[in-house]
Amino acid sequence: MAILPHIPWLTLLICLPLTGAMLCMLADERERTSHWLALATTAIIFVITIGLFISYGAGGAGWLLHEDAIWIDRYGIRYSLGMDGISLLLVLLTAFLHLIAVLASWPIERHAPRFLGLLLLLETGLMGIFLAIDLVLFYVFWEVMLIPMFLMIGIWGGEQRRQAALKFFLYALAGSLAMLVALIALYLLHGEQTGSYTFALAELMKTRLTLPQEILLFSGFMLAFAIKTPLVPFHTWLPDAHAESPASGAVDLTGLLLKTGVFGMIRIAFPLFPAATRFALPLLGILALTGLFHAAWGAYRQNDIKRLFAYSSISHVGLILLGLAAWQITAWEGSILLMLTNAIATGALFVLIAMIRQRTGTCQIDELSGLWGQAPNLSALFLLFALASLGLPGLANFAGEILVLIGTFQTHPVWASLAVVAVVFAAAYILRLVQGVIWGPISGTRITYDLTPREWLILVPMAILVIWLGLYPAPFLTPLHEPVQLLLGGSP
Amino acid sequence: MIVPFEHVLAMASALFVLGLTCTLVRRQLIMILIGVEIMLNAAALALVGASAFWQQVDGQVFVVLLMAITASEVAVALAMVFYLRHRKGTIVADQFNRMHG
Amino acid sequence: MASILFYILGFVMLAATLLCVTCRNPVHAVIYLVKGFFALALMFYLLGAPLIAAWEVIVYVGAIMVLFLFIIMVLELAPREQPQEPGWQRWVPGLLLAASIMICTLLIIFQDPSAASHGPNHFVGPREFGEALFGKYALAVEVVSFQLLFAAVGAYYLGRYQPRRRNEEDQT
Amino acid sequence: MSETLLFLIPLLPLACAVVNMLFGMRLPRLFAETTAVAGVATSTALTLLFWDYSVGEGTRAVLGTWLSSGSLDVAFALRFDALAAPMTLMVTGVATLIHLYAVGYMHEDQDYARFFGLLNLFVFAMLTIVLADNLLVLFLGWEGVGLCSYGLIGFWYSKLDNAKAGTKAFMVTRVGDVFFGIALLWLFSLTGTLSISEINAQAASISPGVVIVLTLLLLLGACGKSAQLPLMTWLADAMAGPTPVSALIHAATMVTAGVYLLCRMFPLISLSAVGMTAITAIGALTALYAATCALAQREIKRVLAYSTMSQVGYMFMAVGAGTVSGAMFHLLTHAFFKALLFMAAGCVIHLAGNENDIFKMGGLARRSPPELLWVFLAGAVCLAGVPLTGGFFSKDGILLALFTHGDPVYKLFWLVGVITALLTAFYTFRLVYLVFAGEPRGHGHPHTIPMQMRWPLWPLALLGLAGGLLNLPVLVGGGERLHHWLGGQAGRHVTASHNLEWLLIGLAIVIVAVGWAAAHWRYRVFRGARDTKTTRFLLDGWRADQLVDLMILRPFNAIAGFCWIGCDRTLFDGTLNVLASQARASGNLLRRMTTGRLSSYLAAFAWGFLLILGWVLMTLVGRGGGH
Repeated sequence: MAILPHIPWLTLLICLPLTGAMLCMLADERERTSHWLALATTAIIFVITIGLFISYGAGGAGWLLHEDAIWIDRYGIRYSLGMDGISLLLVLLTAFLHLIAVLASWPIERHAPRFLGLLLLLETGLMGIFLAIDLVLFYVFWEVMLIPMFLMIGIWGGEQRRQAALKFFLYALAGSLAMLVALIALYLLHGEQTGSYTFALAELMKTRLTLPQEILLFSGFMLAFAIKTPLVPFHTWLPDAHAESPASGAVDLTGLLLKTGVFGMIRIAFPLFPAATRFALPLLGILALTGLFHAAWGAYRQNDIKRLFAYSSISHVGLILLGLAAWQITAWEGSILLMLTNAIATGALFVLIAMIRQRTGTCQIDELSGLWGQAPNLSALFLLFALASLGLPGLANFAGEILVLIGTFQTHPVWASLAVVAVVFAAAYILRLVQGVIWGPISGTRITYDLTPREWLILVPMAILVIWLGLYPAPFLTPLHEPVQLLLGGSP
Repeated sequence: MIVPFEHVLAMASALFVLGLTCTLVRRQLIMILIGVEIMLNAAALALVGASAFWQQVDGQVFVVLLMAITASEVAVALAMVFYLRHRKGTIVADQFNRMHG
Repeated sequence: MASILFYILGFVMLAATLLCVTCRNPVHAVIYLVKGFFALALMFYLLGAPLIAAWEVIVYVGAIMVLFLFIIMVLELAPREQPQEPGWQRWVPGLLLAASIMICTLLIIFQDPSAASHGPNHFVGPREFGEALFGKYALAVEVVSFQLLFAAVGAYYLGRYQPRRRNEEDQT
Repeated sequence: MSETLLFLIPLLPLACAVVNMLFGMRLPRLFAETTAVAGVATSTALTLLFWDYSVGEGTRAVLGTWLSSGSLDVAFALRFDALAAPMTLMVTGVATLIHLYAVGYMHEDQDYARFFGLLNLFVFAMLTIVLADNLLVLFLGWEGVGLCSYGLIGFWYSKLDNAKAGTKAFMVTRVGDVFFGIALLWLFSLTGTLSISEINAQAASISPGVVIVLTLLLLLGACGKSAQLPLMTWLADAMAGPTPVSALIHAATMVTAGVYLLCRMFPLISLSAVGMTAITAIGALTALYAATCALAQREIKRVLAYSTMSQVGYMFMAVGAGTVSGAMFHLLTHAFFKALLFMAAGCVIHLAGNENDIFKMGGLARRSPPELLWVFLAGAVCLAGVPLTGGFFSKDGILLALFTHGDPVYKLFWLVGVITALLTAFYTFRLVYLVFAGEPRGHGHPHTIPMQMRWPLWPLALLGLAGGLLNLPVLVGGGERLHHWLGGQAGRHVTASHNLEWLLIGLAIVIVAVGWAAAHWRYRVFRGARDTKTTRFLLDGWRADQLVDLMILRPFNAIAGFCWIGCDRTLFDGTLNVLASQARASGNLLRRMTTGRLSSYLAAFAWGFLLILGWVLMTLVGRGGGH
């Protein structure tokens, strides 16, 4: 199956964006070398991930690709990367979204090299998280991911960007510190019991923990992931971070940062602490449901489009977590597919918002009206992606949502029925948005030009992807079968 | 040993306390420095007492070193007082509160 | 005999320091302190540290206290000569202290300094002191010498700017 | 020909829709129009071509897997059987005529590409509902239809209330879809499959209580789409869309999707008597409600909208009474004459200078081309249920089914059905008199009606009038061909003694006569007061909108506000801000401690020294006491 020659692909996936970032930082600001450089790097990475997807798309039990090397031998920390079906999809998503992000941030002039360097650094962090199977390595990339995001929001963001960036950073940091404490506690406990001090995920799973210990450590990890997903009580940083984030930055924030939280749960929190997971699933389910409803209602009253889609992401993540909490194979595959589709749909919408903002200078719903009259193509695509995120059958999110709902209904009928009701509220705020922005008489600033070729280049592939994922998601579901079976089988 | 060691130490501590009160109570920078000097001499007395008590010469060597350090300390301190007197026009300790929080 | 002397000197020193601490005029304070240090020097001598006693008088009183006096004079910290209170009461403390130190010194001198009985049994001569100082503590001496150098440089640096600054202040 | 060609029927309109949407604007107008009409026409031809595939069990065509994960395996599958065939033929046939009509109607509109694209997309979605083999594909069509109606109602988006009407329609239907969704999920968890035939086969194995709830859920889902009682507010406002849209969507096809769903799932829902009575009750109440509202409407299209709602109520009653064939019979005839009426209404509006209000029209009989009056009359006659017309036989069949149903409560529903029939006759002829008779009241200058708008009306008129032949009752020598055609899926075979049938037919004739006379007296002879409180009440559709607004929209807004400002702003952010300010306050406290005065620092040294001294003494005393 491994058509690709024996090159350490995973390390390549991490180091390429890193080198790209460094080179971008050094590029001169005046000519657009940094833009072309960033584009080249992200394009190469995307091609690599497509190659991996083609050759390993059929999925398989265990790690599709595994790389391992000694890092800090003294404490048993190893540089080990592993890719299974789930991380393959997420890596593909990361590469694709970053390519889109670079294209979307083409008009950025102010400190462009620094911006693109940070963007690529963010990609390194994300790739690392999705591939690392050594807990310290995971933690390192978890932190690496924070810094570029913090700077991007803090420097290139909207009006109150500093508060938003600070709030985002402190929230994420608090979470990761809780994770660090739990990580070290686990490391020591494992060391006492087995004598071998190591951070490898596989070994740490073997530690025998009493239930209270397990619950404590589990909550430490879950705090970090719950903040990043974000689960309801910890979600208030996301709307601010979104409202103030720069156009391409928002694509990443929506698309991937949220998914790292969910991925963390799937890869680390659940397998490490099976008993605690079984104990916490109902709570997770209820929180997910409240998040689903709370965010959908909250989104209805928003006036800023970006903030509205922040709430929409929280609502979708609520649905994803509900799927996870159902602990059923269809629900899990639905959640992971929904992660993919939601990232693309909301990402595309954020790019569109940036375009609207460029043309009209505002992204407040009440100041915008009658976009269809002025820019029909832009509005048509906006409508398409809005309907996709609404969960219209035949478009991307529906496939994920219906799988989650069907799977959840098997184990928790009441939850699933409530979730179906919540989907109506999603329709409510999306339609209110669409009506406010697209329909209605032409008013406010005149839009002079419709979509430029560059914008077509960004949006058309995403539109095709959204429709393809809606009608034929099989190629994206097959790699998931074994890993999900493994993750579910291993615990309750 | 002509005097019991405890008495020497008692006297040294009395002297030290006097020096301490002088430093705490007085407002003038100069008097504060004098208080410090008194405390240092109390230490010297204790050292000499110890050296006499344990028949060791090290105590006395320390006193010499103590004096050397005191000398350098006083030099700098008084230079500073001199500088402050000209710079700020006053040497009352409480005037210099620019470093408050 | 020596112990009695020791206690007297101790009392004198404490009295002098007490007066120094409580007195208003810095010059008087320094002078009382000098008396205190004389008493202290004698005590060192009684405790078998003649060299330290000598150093105390030369270095401490001679150099440091003089420096204090110098600074006080230069900065005119001492208050102007107020109208003198009448009579001799002002003289009593100073004289009393000076007299008692004088007596003790004389007693020690005329008590046959080399006599074993009253002198301390462990009398550290300059040879033994020198060997210790430059033997075991040679390094310490070097370090202290550096310290003194830095202090000198520091003092010089701090003292350098006075002239200009003074004129500026006068003008403003 | 292999059955995968069956997929051409729905996919052709889709292809034309995509072509129109992407390249419509760039290509000449004629090309867009021809592709649109050709797409639907060829799928009609194909339906006829494949007609014999639908005999007996019908054929199942599979395109490929859509979703497969774990135990779920859903494929893009079509089932072309006895129930689906006539429905497909009706949908594609009526759609072709309406497309032709639309070419004429939308002649001067510039945004034709989007219109025809959406119209074709609608036909595709409707065909997916009709031909769907499993519930998920049906759900795909179900939402697609909702989307297209949203797009088409709000077609003239520059007027914000058109967009609002579109949003309202989409929202209310989506509420219905929630119930349908829950039923779908439940069915899958019960039967392990989503294919309709297997679900119907395993229907007996499901416990009765669950079947009742499932039937109610499916009923509510159908109500959403067919604008029945709880979720009916959107249909009247949906008239904001262009007339061909109203004709196609809100007369012939979309509103009947709910009925079609119930017919499809008939084996399941027929198991629960409670469910069936509920369906009949909803149908009866809606029919009555809509008929009363239609009495007082001022706009021609709103009258027809409420009349559609009422007739669909009849179809629900038919399904509730157990005759799927009765329901389908009425569905087909209704589709013909209602589409005809809407299109004729479009011509009338054109003639009256884009004037919708019937009280501002009048005396059109003289000014309009003669055949418009006859065509409109043909539709009106069918709607009113004048004897020998299609409408008469289908409605009468339903009333017969209601009357002969075992359960006594159905006699009550029969009575409601009769009253509604009376009201229907009244408001139909009210419409005819106000629009055509009397002297012209409006001042709009008449538009000429293009040929394409007039030509499609005739076939529909014929179909409407001759509709009775489809399922002529035995009494009159008919072969009840539709009932036998549906075979197993036809539901209860309604038989009654001859004199009972004659009695009912007589009653029906009397009703129509009374209705006609009342309308004639009311609008030709008596010039009484027009506007009373009750008419205003009926005009607003029993103030349903205000009720919905009060009961649902306002609390929803309040909850949304609470969630955003209440929870997020004050609760979560509030706690964070409190934490932050506490940190700053304590920081401030410490700041004040550093006074900058030397004495306070020295005092601090002294206290520290004292503490250490005290601690040392403590340990010394402790150790001292120790030994």
